[in-house]
Amino acid sequence: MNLRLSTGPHYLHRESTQTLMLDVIIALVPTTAAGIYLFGSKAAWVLAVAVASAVICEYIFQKLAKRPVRIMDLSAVVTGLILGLNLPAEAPLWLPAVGSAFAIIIVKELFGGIGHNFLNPALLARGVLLASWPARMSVYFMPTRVLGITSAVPAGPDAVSSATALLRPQGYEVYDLLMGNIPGTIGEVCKIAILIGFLYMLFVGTIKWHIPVIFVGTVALMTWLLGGDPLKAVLSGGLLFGAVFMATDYVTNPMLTIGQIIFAVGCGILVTVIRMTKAYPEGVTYAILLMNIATPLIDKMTSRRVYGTVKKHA
Amino acid sequence: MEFTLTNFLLFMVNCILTNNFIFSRYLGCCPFLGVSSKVETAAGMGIAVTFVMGIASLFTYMVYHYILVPLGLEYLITISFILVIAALVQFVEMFMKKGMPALYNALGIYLPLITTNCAVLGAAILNIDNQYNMLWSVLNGVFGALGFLLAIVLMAGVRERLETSNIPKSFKGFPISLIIAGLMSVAFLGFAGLGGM
Amino acid sequence: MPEKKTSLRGVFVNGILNENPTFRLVLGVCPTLAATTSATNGLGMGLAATFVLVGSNAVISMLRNLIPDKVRIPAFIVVISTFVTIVQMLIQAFVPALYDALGLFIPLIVVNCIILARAEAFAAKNPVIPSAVDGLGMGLGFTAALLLIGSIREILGSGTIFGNAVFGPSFEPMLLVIMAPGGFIVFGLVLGIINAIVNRASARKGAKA
Amino acid sequence: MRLSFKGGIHPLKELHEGKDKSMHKPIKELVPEKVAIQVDMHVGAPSQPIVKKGDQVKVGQVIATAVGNLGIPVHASISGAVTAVTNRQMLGKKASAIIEITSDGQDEWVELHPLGDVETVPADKIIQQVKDAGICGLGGACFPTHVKMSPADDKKIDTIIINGSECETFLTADHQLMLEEPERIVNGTRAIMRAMNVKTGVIAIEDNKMDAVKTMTDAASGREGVSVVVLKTKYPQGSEKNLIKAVTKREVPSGGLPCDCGVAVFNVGTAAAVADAIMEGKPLVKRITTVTGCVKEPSNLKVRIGTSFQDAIDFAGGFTEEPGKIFAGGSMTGIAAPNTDVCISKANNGIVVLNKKDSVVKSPTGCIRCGRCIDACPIMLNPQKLKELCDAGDLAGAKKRYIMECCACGACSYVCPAKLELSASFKEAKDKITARGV
Repeated sequence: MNLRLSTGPHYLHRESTQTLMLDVIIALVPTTAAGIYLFGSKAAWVLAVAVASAVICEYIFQKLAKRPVRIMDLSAVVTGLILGLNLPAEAPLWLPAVGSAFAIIIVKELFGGIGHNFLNPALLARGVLLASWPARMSVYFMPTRVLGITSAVPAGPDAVSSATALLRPQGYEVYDLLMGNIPGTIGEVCKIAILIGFLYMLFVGTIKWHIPVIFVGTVALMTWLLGGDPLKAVLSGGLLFGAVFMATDYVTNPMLTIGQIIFAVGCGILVTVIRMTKAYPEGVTYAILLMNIATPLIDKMTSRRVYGTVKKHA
Repeated sequence: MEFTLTNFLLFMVNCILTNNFIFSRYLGCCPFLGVSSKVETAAGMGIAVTFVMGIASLFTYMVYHYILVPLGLEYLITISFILVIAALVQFVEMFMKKGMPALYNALGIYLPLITTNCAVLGAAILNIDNQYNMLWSVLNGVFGALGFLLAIVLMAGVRERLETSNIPKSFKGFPISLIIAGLMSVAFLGFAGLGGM
Repeated sequence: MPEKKTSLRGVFVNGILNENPTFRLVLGVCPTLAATTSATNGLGMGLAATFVLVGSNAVISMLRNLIPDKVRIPAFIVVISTFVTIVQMLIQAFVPALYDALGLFIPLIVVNCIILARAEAFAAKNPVIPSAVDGLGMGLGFTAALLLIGSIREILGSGTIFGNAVFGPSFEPMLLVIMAPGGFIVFGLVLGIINAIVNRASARKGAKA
Repeated sequence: MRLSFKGGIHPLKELHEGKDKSMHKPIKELVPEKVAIQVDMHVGAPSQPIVKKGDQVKVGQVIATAVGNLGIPVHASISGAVTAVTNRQMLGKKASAIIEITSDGQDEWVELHPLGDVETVPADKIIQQVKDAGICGLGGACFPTHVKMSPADDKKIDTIIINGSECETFLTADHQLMLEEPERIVNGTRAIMRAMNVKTGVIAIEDNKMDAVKTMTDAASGREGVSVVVLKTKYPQGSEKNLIKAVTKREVPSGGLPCDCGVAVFNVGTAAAVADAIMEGKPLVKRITTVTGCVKEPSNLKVRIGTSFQDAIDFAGGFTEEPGKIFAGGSMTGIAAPNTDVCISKANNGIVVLNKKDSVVKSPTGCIRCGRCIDACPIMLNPQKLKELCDAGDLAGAKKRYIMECCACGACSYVCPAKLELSASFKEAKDKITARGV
C-alpha cells in the first residue's frame, strides 16, 4: 500500500485561479454579447484580436523567460477581453493587438507574472492607447443597432459622434443609457448587461460588493453634492464597467476590507474630480489606475486587530 | 499672478499633480530612483527635500533679484544658484544638528544628497524663468517638493510590494524602477489639464 | 585605473563601453529622460555635456594640486558651472532651436552626477591629458546613449529620425513614447535589454574561462 | 440565537462526503486481538513502562507510570500478555515507545475503585482520580486534564465550556456520543465544575447537530449550572480560542492560556471519561473514533486505545477501493498515516480513508491576492503577507505580524485558489522561531 504523506488540509476548496477567471469570463458574457449585438461584427473582431494577442504574448514571453506556461489559468483571456471591451468598435485591429501586448508583457509578465502586476494591465494599456492615439481612442461611435424599443436612432457605421454620452448625458434617456443605445466603447454602453455580470459574480462569490457599490455610490453622492444628476452620472461613461470589472481586480486593490473601502472612495472622488474638470472625457481609467498605485501604501497603513492582541498590525 | 484662494488651490494641484516634478518634469530622478526602496526612508528624503526646496526658492529669489539683477550679472545665475544651494544645505545641516537634533537624526543623512538633486536647482531656475514673485517662488518650491514627496512615497510602496516578485534578472534594480515610474506616470496623465495651467 | 598605467585608448574606450555613464553606471537619469524626445535633442545634450566634461576635467586636473582638500567639492562645482554657463551661451547664440528644446536642462548639467563623479574619481588624481580623454570618452558614451534612446523615441513617437519621415504616411506614431511616461519606459526597457546582453556575454566569457 | 466568531470557513458545504457517511451510525464496540499502546500519547514527558515482556495484565491495570508535572499513567486496554516493550513508528515524526499486549480473550478488568456520585463525592478527590485514570484532552490536543483542572491560584476560572462543536470535517464521534450517552457528559461536566469550584458549565454544540442539542438539553435539565448553547456551523468553531470568543465574547490574551480569561475548555469525550473515572473508577482505556471515507461501513467505533488502524478499518468492513491516503482526524488538521499498522491513541477522534483520486495534491501557482485567506483566518492574521515573509525567510517580520498566534486550523490553505501551502509554511516558520528564539 502506497500512502501519500502530507500535512492538512487534505481536501481543498474546489475554487482555483482558473475557475475564478472563468467566472469573470462568464460574468463578461452578457456585456460581450450586448457589445457585439449593438456594434456588429467589427466589435467581435476587436475583442477576438485583443484576446488572441494577450494569450499569444503571454505564451511567448513565458517560453522566452523559461517560466512555466500558465496561459490555461485564463488570466490573459480576462485581460484581453476587458481591454477589448474598453475600446471603440471602430478601432483598427492593430490597436487591440498593441494594447494587449503592452498589458501582458510590460505591465504583467515583466513584473513576475500573475499576482505581481501593481497596475491593472488592461486599464494601463487603455491609458497607453488613450495617450498614444487620442484620435482613435476618444472618438466614440453610436451603435449600429438598438436594444429594446426606443426613440434613439441607430446610426450608420460611418456616423461619428465626437462628443460622448458622458459630456452631454442630458441628451439621452435613462432607458437608452441602461440599454446601451448611446455612443461609447464596446463594453461600457450596455449597463443592464454589466449589472447582470455583477450579480453573477456576487452570487458565485467571485467578488464582494464593497468596491463597486462604494465606488459608484461615492460618484453619485459627489455628483449630487456638486449639483449634477447622480443617476445619469452613474449610468454614463465607463463608470459601471470600471467599478464592476476593473476596480475589483484582486491583484491591484487592497487586501483588507477597510483598505478596499478607502480604495473605492478614492476612486469615486477622483472620477468625479476628473469628470468635472473635463480634462479627459472619462476619468474612470485614470482614477482606478491612480488608486492602484496607492494600493501598496493603503495595504501598509491599514490593519485589523489580531485575536487576543491589543495593538493593531499592518 | 494675483494671490487668491482659487489661484492658490489651482497652483497647488498644478505643482503637486499635473506637473509633478518626477512624472511630468523629470526633475529629481536620481534620488527618486536611489532612495525609494523603503517607504520610511523615502518619506524622510521627501520631507528633507521639501524643507530645503522651500528655503532654497526663497534665497535664490533674493540672490537673483537683489544681487544679480542690480549688478547686471544675470548670466551668473547657474554658478550663483548652485553655490547658494550648496551653502544652504550645509547651513541647514549645521543648524538642524544644533537646534533640532531629533529632526537631524531623522533627516540628516539625506541632506548632503540634496545638493545634487536637480529638482532644487530646477525649481529655483523655473521660478526665475516663470517670473514668479517671492511668494509664488516659495510656494512653487514647497508644492513641487510635495509632489516629489508624493511620487517617491508611492514609488517606495510599489517597490516594497515587488521586493519578492520574480522579475527577470536583467531588469532588477534600475530598469524595473524606471518602468514602474513610467507606468505610474501614465496614471498621472489623468491629472493633465487639472489646475488649468 | 588611476593606479594602473592605462593607455589613453583604454581610458577613452572605458567611458564609452565598460563604464558607460548611462547604461552601466546609471548616472544622469534626468537629462537622459528629458533630452531624448528626439535624436537631435539627445545628440545636442550629449555634446553639450561632453564639452563640459572635457573642459572641467582638464581644468580640475590642472588645478588638482592647488585646491585645498577641504574646499574641493565647492571648487569643482565652480569650475563645472563656469563651463555650463559657457556652453549655455554658445547654444543660445548658435543653435537657438536646441536651446528652446532643452530649456531648463542645460543649466542643470551642473548637477549631472556624471560630471562631478568624473572630477572626483578621475580628474582629481590624474594628469591633464588623460583627464581630458576620460572626459571625452565619458561624454561620448553619454552622447551615444542619449542618441540611441532619442532615436528610438523619435522613430516610435514621431515616426521620424532627425526630422525625416521613416515610415509611409499610413503610420500612426505612438505619441506616448515622446511624452513623459515614454521616457521612463523606453529607458527602462533599453537598460534591461542591454543588461541582458552584457549578462549573456559575461556568462559566455565565464564559461570559456 | 446562534453564537459564532468572525472569520472561518464552511468546508462542509464543499465536502459532499463529509459527515453524512457515518452520521447517526450507532456506536459499536471493538475489542481487538492485539494492541500497541504508546506511552507518549499526552502532552508532557512520556510515561515510564513498568511491565516487561511476558507479564500478564488485566484491563485498566497501570502499565506505565506518570513522569513529571504533566505526566499521566497509561493503562492496559485489553487483558492478556505483554508481548513487546519496544519502539515503533506511529503517527509522530519519530518512533514512539510502545507496549504491545496480546489478548487472552477474557477482557477481564482489574479491581475498580469508584468514588461515587459526582454530586456527592468530595471535590478535592476528583482531580487526583482524574490523574490516576490517565485522562487527557480527547479532542485531539491530549493535554493532561488534571493539569487543566488545577490552574494557578491567581487565575480565577468562572466558566467551563464543554466542547461538543465537532467542527472538523468527516468526524461524527462526539455527535454520536452526545446522542447515545448524554448523561455521562453531563456527569463529567458536573464533576469538573465541582472540582474547580465553578458555577457555570456551558455545553456548546454546532447547529448541524440539533438532535444532540436536544439530548444534551434534556440530560442537563435540573443539573446545577449546566446549560447548552447552540453555535453556528463553521470551521474552526471548536478551536479553543474561537469557541471561547463565540460563547463568552472574551479573548484569550496573546501568548496566554484560556485560564487567563477565566475559562477552561474540555471536550465532550473528556467529560465522559471524567464521569467514568469518578462514578465507576474506570481509567481511560477506550474512546469513540469515527472510521469513514472509502470503507464499506463507515461507523463510530468504541475502540480500545492501541487498536491498529488496520483492525479498525477491517471492523468497518475494509476498504472499498485502493486507498491513496489515510489520516487520523478530520480533513482540515488530520495527520497522514504512513501505513495501517499505526495505532489509535487517546487523541484519535477519527480515521479517514481517501481514494487515489482525492489524494492527488495540486501544485501551487502564484498568489493572486484575492484575500480569501484573510477572510478565512479566525485569528484575524494576514496569511497572504505572512506567506510572503516566510518565503523570504523573514522570520522576525513574521513574528512581528503575530505568526505565533496562528492556530494551524488550515482554513487559509483550504480556501486558497492558488493552492499555496499556507498553514504548513506557518507551522514550519513557527517551529524555526521556537527553535532559534528569533
